[in-house]
Amino acid sequence: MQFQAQIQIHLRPSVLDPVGAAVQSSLHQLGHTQVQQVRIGKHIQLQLEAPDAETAHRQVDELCHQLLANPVIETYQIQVDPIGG
Amino acid sequence: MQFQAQIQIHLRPSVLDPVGAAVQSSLHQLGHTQVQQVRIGKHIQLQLEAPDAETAHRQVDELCHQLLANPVIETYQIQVDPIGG
Amino acid sequence: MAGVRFGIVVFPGSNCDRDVAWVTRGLLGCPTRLIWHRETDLSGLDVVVLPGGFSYGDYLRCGAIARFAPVMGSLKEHAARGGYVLGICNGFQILTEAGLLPGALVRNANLHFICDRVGICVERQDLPWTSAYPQGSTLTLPIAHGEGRYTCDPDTLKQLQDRGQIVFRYAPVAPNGSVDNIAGICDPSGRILGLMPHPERAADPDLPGQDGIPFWQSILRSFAA
Amino acid sequence: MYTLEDLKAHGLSLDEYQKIQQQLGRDPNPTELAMFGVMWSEHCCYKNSRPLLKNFPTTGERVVVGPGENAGVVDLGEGDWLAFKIESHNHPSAVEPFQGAATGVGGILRDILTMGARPIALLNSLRFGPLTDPRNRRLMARVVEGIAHYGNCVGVPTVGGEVAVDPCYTGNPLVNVMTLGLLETPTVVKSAAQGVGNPVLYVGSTTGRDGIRGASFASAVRVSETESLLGEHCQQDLPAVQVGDPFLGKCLIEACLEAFATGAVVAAQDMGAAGLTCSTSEMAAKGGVGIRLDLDGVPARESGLQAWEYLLSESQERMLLVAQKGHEAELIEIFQRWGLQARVVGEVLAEPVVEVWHQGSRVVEVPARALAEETPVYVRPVLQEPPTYVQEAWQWDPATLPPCNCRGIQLGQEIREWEQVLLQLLASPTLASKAWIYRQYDHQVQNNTVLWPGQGDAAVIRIRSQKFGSGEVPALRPSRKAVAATLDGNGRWVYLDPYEGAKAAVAEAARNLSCVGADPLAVTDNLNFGNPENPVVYWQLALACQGIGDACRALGTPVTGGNVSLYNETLTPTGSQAIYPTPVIGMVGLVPDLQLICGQGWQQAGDLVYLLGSQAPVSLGGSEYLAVIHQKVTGRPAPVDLELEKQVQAACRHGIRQGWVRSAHDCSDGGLAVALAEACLSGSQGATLCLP
Repeated sequence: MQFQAQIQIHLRPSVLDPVGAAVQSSLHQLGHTQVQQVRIGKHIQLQLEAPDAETAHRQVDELCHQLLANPVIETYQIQVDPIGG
Repeated sequence: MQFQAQIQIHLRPSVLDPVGAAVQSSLHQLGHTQVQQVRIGKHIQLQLEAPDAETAHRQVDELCHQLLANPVIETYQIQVDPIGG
Repeated sequence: MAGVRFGIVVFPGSNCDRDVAWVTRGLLGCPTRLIWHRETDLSGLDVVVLPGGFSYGDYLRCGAIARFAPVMGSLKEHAARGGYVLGICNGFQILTEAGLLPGALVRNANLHFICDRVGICVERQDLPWTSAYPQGSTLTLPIAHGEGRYTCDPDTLKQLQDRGQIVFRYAPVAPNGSVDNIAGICDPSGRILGLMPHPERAADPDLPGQDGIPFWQSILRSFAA
Repeated sequence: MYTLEDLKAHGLSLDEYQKIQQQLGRDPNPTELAMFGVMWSEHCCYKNSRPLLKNFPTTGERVVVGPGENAGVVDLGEGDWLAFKIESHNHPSAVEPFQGAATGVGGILRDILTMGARPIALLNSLRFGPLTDPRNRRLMARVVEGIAHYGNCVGVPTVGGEVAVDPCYTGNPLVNVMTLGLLETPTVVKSAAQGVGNPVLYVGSTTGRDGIRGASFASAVRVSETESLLGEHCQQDLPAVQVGDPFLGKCLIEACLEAFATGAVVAAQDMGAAGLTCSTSEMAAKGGVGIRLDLDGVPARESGLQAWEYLLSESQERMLLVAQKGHEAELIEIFQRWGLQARVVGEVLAEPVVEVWHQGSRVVEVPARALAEETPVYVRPVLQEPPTYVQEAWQWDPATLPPCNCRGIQLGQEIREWEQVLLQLLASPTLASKAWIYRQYDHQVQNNTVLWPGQGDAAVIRIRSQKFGSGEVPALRPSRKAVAATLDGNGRWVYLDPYEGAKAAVAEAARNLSCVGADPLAVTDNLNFGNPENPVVYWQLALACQGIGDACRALGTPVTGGNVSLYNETLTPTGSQAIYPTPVIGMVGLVPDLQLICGQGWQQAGDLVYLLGSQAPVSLGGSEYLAVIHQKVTGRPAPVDLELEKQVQAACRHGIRQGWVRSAHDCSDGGLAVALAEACLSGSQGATLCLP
């Protein structure tokens, strides 16, 4: 079965996120002062072949741990959905 | 009311995504040949104050068009959820 | 051609491989080999250098993909059998991604690429990399990076401090926001060094800036003894 | 067969269409029409400017390759050949500053690479609207980041250039990039296809729909229309701006140099503006042969590309090579080792035509010369009298300036001391320090940078072969030889007096080289002008070209090539207005011994300060002082005395080589006061002076 995986990768809260801070300050300069807690991370989309959702999720988790995320500085969330019927 | 917004920004399909291609070939070299269509983009999280979900969504859309995304080469999707009760 | 035998790894995207070869072969006259990232034979080499550059375009994270290159397996064996490993700039990033050195290098706090000459102080003189530097000397070395901010969790930082693994610090302050002004660290054995400054860009009598010369002399001295 | 609207969409006039019909003996099919549209754009064939470039001197004892190839080449002696050229990416940078500037760097690097040279240095000349406008600030920041991104990642040091700010560039920034390269092949790799039956090799990145109409888009469309054009493109998901990948760019440099070293590459050309169409037709026309292309062999990044999309796509990091028959496999292996596409996509024909096949049928058959050489040329009349704005400016009398004395000048109610005036000048964006910009450029990679940006009037790069690859490193010879390079332009001066202003730009470039101790050798120029159909703009272009020609002849610095960018206009409430006519001069010079050079900062207390050429005529016309302090752009700048210029420069170079001169700096923007201040700042030392 084909699955569509969406992975969100963000810096650990303990690690300074200068990009998020810079984007927040420029949003404020543009008058959007109601915006807070801006954090910028990576969004990875991929498709993969797997017998069932549970295996697909486990495989994507392994990809993240092995390459896509660096556990020293990043955390990740995975969402896996079947494609088509 | 406080809302949590999640924004996914990706390069337009017609624009070269060198990062996605490079990551996909490395995954294949690591044996994960069942992975296809890898695309890397940005994931932005922010909180904002707004009277209701509909206005919040509209404001976030404006932020994206004005600063967060580059309409020339990128597309974006928005998800807005209320925080707390 | 006596002297130390250097191997310099070349990844697609490495930029400073020839720069290091100019110093080790051109200026120091040491036998030097450029090693393609697919090769696995590092036998007969004393020091293996991971040079600066943008290995694999630094896609995803600096050094994230390079660490899976075939040569990296042999590099770990080389280190295990007592060989010296030097990671400069992108090389340092690859060593942290590969787990040969702790912590990580992330985006500069000012969000800009910085190419400049900065103050560096030598924290330890009893290493093969620093023995030719007088005690507590402050030097000026070139840096050129966009993701050079060293970061690690508090426990790792304490370990680095307690075990004397911090070899170079930016002085007076880090231009990129590195924790504890860290510019270069080594593994507990002292044989694996990673640093963001470029000693190979300050080792040529014909070019301005020579504070990198003692760095290379230290390496020759440690093998001559 | 086609409406006027169709032709206009391709940037073609009716009589240009009729010329196509004559050359084909029939109507062109839609794909052929699209090819003519891009190849006959100003950007590709210089139809409006070519006649004016004829009076440039292009030969000299050191000139190995002059105009007509992908880059000029000069001989530095002992077999060291230097390729160099300048290119502009003004319109793409107005629309998408980061990618526009980045792909500008990528394109000029490939023009140098295709000659068989390793790029060894990058310089850039940038012009923006006032930084009081946040849009201009963001444009400048993104252009600088784009240049840094590509240059740093590809491992070529960015070592010099200039940045200026003026209201006339609002909405139409100028992004000119120059590259120097050291030849690694025994002879220059030419772009002329040779050898009937030889395979044509496509190497580099895949082809997509990005950047389509880049060439004609750069020529025929003003910025506002660009946005609408882009807007319309946006909906069709068809970005008119190319996206570059410096990582592939670096791999292409290494792979191409390895391929050239085999000697099996007969001809090479970068796929820049107009992509496959331009490279195929130019390579065929220059070789007097034909090329058959089969688009099915072109590696595509998207599915369903039509023939015209393959042919017009301006995807980046792609080259077209002609290989010696039988050696293609050997070359393909090199490119694939570097992770690049490499496929045979056609062959050289005896009959001088460009023949293109797609999905089994022939979609294009056009004489190569018709596309690439028999292009329209427009010789327009040149105004006999200077336009009114110039005549009025030349009447300006300095006596009309407010009264002043040795303490200061009266501005409005208050007396502003001269110290304040100098500080105000030094704070103006065009004169202020650019350290925050060049600090973002890696200017030390390749370990040959002798003078860092900001240290001297020109960049100085050591000439040292880096021709070795994987495996044991051979013995490396030390080298004391270096090359100096500079980029200089002055829009305001050329606006007020095109002939003298253009002469002054060439003179200043030579002066900057002499101030570091280098012998000026040759020039590459980038002409940034408005719409040539406007008689005033054409007058500016014609006189500026005369000035460049005369100055290059007098100073012995022939022009070996360059680039023309027209239709540079900025939108004003009353319609569009041309930018200042801005010729940017890139000049290279030889430093026989890199120990005998100097920077601009004072060196030791007690040294004497000399003003060379003090008898030259002075004028406040077109000065930074008038513009910044009095908000006036007027007056007639002092004419340039080229003979005096040669004497002053020769004396300066001789003094440096004897070791008498410890620092040298030229008087240019801001005049003597600013030059002295810069020498103090650079050397962190003061000076006391009394003028004769």
